[in-house]
Amino acid sequence: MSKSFSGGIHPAYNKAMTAEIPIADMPLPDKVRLPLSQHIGAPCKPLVAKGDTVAMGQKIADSDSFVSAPIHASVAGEVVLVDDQAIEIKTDKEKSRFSGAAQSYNNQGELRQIIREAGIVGLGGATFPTHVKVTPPEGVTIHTFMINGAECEPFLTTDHRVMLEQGQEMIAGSKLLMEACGAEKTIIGIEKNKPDAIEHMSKLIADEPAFAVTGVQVKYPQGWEKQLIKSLVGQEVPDKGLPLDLGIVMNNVATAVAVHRAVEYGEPLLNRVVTVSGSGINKPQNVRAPLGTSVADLVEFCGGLKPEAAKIIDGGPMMGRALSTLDTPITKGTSGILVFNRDEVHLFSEDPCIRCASCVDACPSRLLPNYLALYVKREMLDEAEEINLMSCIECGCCSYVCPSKIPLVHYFQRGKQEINARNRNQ
Amino acid sequence: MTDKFVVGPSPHVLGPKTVKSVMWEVVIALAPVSIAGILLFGLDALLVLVTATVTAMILEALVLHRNLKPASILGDGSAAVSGLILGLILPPSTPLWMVVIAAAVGILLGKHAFGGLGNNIFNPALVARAFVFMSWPVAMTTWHGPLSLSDWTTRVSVDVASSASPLGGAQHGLMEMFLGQTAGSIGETSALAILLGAIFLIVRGHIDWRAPLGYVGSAAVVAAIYSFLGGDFALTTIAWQLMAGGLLFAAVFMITDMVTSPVTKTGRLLFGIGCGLITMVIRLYLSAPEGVTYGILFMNAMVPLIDRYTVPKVFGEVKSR
Amino acid sequence: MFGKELIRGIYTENPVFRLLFGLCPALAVTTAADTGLGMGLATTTVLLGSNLVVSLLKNVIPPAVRIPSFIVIIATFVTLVGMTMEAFFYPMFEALGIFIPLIVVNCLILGRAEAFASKNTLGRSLVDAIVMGIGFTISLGLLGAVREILGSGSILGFQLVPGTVDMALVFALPPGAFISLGLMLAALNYIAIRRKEA
Amino acid sequence: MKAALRMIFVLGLIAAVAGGALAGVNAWTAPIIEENTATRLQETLASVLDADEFELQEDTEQTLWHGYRNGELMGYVVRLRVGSYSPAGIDTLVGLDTEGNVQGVFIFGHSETPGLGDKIEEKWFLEQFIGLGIGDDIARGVDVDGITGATVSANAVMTAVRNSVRFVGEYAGLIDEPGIINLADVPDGTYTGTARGFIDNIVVEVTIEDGKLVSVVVIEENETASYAGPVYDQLPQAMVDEQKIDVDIVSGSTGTSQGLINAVKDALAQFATGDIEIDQLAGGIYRGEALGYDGKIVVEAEIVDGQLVAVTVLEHNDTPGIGGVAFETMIERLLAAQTLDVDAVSGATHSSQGLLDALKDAFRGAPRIEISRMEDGTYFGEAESFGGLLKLKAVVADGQLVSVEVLDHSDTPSYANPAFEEMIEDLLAAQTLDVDLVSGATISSQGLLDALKAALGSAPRLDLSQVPDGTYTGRADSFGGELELEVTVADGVITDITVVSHSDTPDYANPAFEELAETVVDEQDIYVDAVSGATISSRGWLSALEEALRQAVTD
Repeated sequence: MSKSFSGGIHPAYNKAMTAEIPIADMPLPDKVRLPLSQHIGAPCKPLVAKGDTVAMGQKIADSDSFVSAPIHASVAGEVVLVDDQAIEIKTDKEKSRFSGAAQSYNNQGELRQIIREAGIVGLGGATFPTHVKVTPPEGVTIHTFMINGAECEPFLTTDHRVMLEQGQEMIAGSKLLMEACGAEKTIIGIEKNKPDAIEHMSKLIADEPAFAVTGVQVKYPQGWEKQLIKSLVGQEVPDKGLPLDLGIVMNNVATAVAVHRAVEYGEPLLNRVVTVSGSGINKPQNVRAPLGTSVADLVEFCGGLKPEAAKIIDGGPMMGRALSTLDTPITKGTSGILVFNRDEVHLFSEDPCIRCASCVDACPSRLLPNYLALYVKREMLDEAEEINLMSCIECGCCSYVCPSKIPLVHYFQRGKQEINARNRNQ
Repeated sequence: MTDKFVVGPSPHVLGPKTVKSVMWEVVIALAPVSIAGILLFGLDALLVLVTATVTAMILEALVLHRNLKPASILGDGSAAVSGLILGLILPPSTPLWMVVIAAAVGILLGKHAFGGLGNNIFNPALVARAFVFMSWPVAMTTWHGPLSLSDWTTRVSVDVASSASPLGGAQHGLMEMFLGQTAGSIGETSALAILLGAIFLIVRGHIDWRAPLGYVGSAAVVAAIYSFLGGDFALTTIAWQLMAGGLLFAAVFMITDMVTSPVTKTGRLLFGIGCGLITMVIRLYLSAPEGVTYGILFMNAMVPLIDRYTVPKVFGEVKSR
Repeated sequence: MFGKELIRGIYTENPVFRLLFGLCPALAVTTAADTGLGMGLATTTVLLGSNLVVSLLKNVIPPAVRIPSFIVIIATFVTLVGMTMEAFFYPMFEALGIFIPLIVVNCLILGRAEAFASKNTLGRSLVDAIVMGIGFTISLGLLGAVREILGSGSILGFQLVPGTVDMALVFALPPGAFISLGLMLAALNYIAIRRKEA
Repeated sequence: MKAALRMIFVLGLIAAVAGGALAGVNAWTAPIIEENTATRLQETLASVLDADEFELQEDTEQTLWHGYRNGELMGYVVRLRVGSYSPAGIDTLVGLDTEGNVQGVFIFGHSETPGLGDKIEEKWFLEQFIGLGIGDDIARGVDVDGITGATVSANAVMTAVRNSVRFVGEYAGLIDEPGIINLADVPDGTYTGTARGFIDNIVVEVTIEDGKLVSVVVIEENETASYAGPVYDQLPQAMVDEQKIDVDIVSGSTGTSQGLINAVKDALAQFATGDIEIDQLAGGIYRGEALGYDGKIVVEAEIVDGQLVAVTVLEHNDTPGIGGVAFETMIERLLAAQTLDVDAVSGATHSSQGLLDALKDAFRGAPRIEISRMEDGTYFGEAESFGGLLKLKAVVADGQLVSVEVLDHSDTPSYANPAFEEMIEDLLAAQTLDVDLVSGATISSQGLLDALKAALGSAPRLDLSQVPDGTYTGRADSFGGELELEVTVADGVITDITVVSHSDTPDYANPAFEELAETVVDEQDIYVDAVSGATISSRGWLSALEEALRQAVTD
């Protein structure tokens, strides 16, 4: 494993709770709330007004910007609220049937357009619009397409389940994505703690010469795009650059499935698989939930919260966001909803840094987290920038290993915001 | 469902290490050398170790908490580490009042005058040793030979005649030096015990190999060159230099002191090499019998500079040009 | 009036502890109280002489050559003091060594000449020289006393503790000068902060 | 312009007034300062030498005062600076009386480690030197105690005192000239010698060809270049030109000149005394001592049959890890070379030279025989007695002298025989050679003792009288390969020796074998000299002979 990236950590994975359970389809909720910005890029503008009736799969918001993706109604019903944040639809369960037809295309451009119109973004959590990713700039040739099946965040098993249950669709989607970006081969990277997925994938690609499956070391953050590329081909994506610079495009497992469905059935992105897990939930499982479903409905579907539940996390435990309320909708980027009991919630006071360098050793980006935090604390932003604060991927490895329990990532986020704000003002 | 849930920055799971656990594990790693020191030097050694450790812990409690509750005295364990290390690098015959002053200098001047844990530039134990060494050079260079088995059965605290340490010219076999049956500071004589501690620290991931290797390696190279030029090049000479004095102890417990060593990987190696070179130059060419203290203190002052010039290349930087 | 000036020299504008002037001799010759006091007195003498002459000549000396002139005046007084000490106070002369000629570059003296004597009347300049000199002498004597007590257990050569007690030799050595001065500065700053808060 | 002139004028005026003031005060204080200085110097000098008037000497290599009391010369004071840890070194003042004995030592200045090195100023340490003089080593552990924790500083002071004593010794002509060397007696070759120069050792290489001194080359030195340069330029040339070693010294550089001369003498010293050719030495154990790097080195050397068989360092203080290794290496070299003319171990020249000096010292003395350490066997020896050669045989078993038998002597039997009997009885009882001579027959008893010493100083030999009659075969390696011979013994006498087979060059070997057989049968002694021109063959033959007869004894 010498070609793997340096640093990284080995937190407790806690995946067994949900890894064996098939994905459950959730019934449509009474109401969905679809935020206008569910992706990286320009937010969408509503195409409907309050009181309109929409069909399932109807495009309800879009943007003129290239780096953006439209939003579709995940249910049929009546628009009950449109503001600058979101659109809410009251579900008409009778009419909520999606119908579409296979899409045809004649060239890469048309294929990319289909992907864009389906509103597909990176479903691993990064939510970068997929059609942008598969559109290399002038003069750049893509030779390799990669599927990110690492799923290194603890608890999360969505990609794992999707690979097992929708592997065929994923391969089909990968072929489409390969075509869209012009790559000649596909490498599927899967962490070695999912041997069943590796085996299943190997079987599926047995007759596909352009495909390869590679098992990668179990180490967080193996699923981070640049780190996974390093592990798979031994090359480092340039700092502040993109995989494109190496002729590589990488997409998530579920994204490939979504692309397949968009082309094969004309189905835009209406739902996604969410891992609902953690000690505070009664029935941990993977759920295919319509976008816009509230966390409350999702949790209800999974048997509700245990009385000791104290912390709700949108995403994985390393990079996810803590939610203060259950009235939050599931969006395109929601890979998991984790519920932690009170005794698992860390409420440490910050000790002084003892310069133990654990964070330095753990940082997959080879940064010096202790100095970065010090500089941000003392508002020495130039110094922080000089030692590459902006290259931090906020993976949380440093905070995880810190014996002084310093919320390093928190400082970095603050520092980055301040630097961005300052740069904007200049 | 309007419950308020706990919010906080990511990550939401944290590793098991705490400052306390790190410090107390260092204390555990110091157990073999402490035990070896007590076995070799008897009750005197025990008293020095206890005095140094307890004084350091009490002073730390007074400075930080202004009370002497048990929890304050135990604290985060960093004072215990500094105090114990200080005790281990003193001669077993050090008068106890001197030990108290040393511990006070280490904790008050070496640590809290700089702002307490994490802010001290110099290793507190070494500041203390430098202070007492300069204040009472004779007491600090008076060594007593180790106890023999018969000493143990007859009397535990012996009024042994002072004898030379290996660096002071005493001749010992390498095996004697490996086991620690020579005159010297309480924790510095037994290479075996030091290595046991080192193995524990490495296995537990508290120390990195770079600084110790750079230190021992550069010292060995200097010893090799020196003995080569002297015409008596032999592996035993090098092994002798490495096991004499406080070099091995420092390699495992002092240049790996987290607070006062660089955080970058290259930096740790450079730091070790620098400490080794200065230590050997002092040993071989200057009037001080042992260069470990000043070698490391000098390099401690260089740490911010080393860190500054060894900032690692960020992920992907290599390929960017 | 003079009392207020005196407090200024000894405490509020103490050359060593507050203005951090003349730290080189303050660190180097304060191994014992007597050498500290001796250095203080030698410096005071030079200060008195240079302030006197500079104040008298302040209207005669063209501004462009004032620094060279001050230096010549100061150097003259330093040499005079040096020769006199060598003739009549040899042990002190020997103990202070190279630091007597180095009084020339003591920023305290040039500083007072430039900042005070060249702008004030003869009387005020002399008072300034005396209070600053006293402040300097007291500081050096104090530092020397602290180092002598801690380092040798004696004060002005009078043994305070039995000779059999080992005092901390480090205070008689250069590192001890830094440690003592640092601790004394810290103590004075602490007092100053407490006063301001009170 | 006017402003500039004013500046020049004012500055000039200030400078002039300042200069005037300084000149005035200087005129006033200068005499006082001078007088003070003189008084202090006088007091300091008087603290190391009991005198009331000191006179600084001019043109001496080191600062030197003559000290007088009531006009009478009381002694000398030398000021020396020796290197130590601190680059500035240690500045010492040593007072000596006219006999070169130390009267007092004063440390003028030093920058040694406070608390440790500055202990050299302590009274007890400095007082140790008082009374030491030219005949003393003035070295740590010999007649001066060092200081714990300040070895180097203390050694520097010892060096200073030693050099001061030597300097005065040479200056006042107190040091005796070493033995005179006759260049014509020296065999051709290149010899190396060492002697202490002013600062450190000077090592020279002296080449002799046809009994003439052809070159003297300084190969190692550490003297002050400005003093030593002229010495190295002039002295070697003068020696070669004048064909003598005691040439005129270079004035002002006495120490270095004398060092160079002494080094040349040291190189050729063995030919002056003639007693350090190992093969000429009597057998036995020799003990000697000399100064090493740090204190005394005591060695013991064992000579058997003119061969150096063992060298043991009994005592030394030199740096472990440097000195110890050097000794081992030196001993190996000595045993291999069988001469004292071996190279010093680099990096440990002091220790090596110390070892050689100690060996020279040892070999100049008499050997000691320790019976308890002797190998079992029969020993033969001879010595000059009253009437002529006395031969004897001694048997050692289990470290005990079990019998002594006089084989042949020419002394008056009536005196000698009872004396021999008494002596032998005493010897067997005492188990040492340190027994009283028999009164009335001292020369005979001394002869017996000398013969016994010679016997025990050689290797044990075969006792022919114990060989039963018969014919024996013996084999040994010779020049060309194995040699086999047959020896016949009849009535306790070797009657015939025949070489059965050999692979040596017949033209050389055969005549040699014949000659050897003849000699052995004639002299009834199997330990005869090899035939010149066929040494190796002779040795092979003699070994085979001994082997044959030894078998006969053990069979």
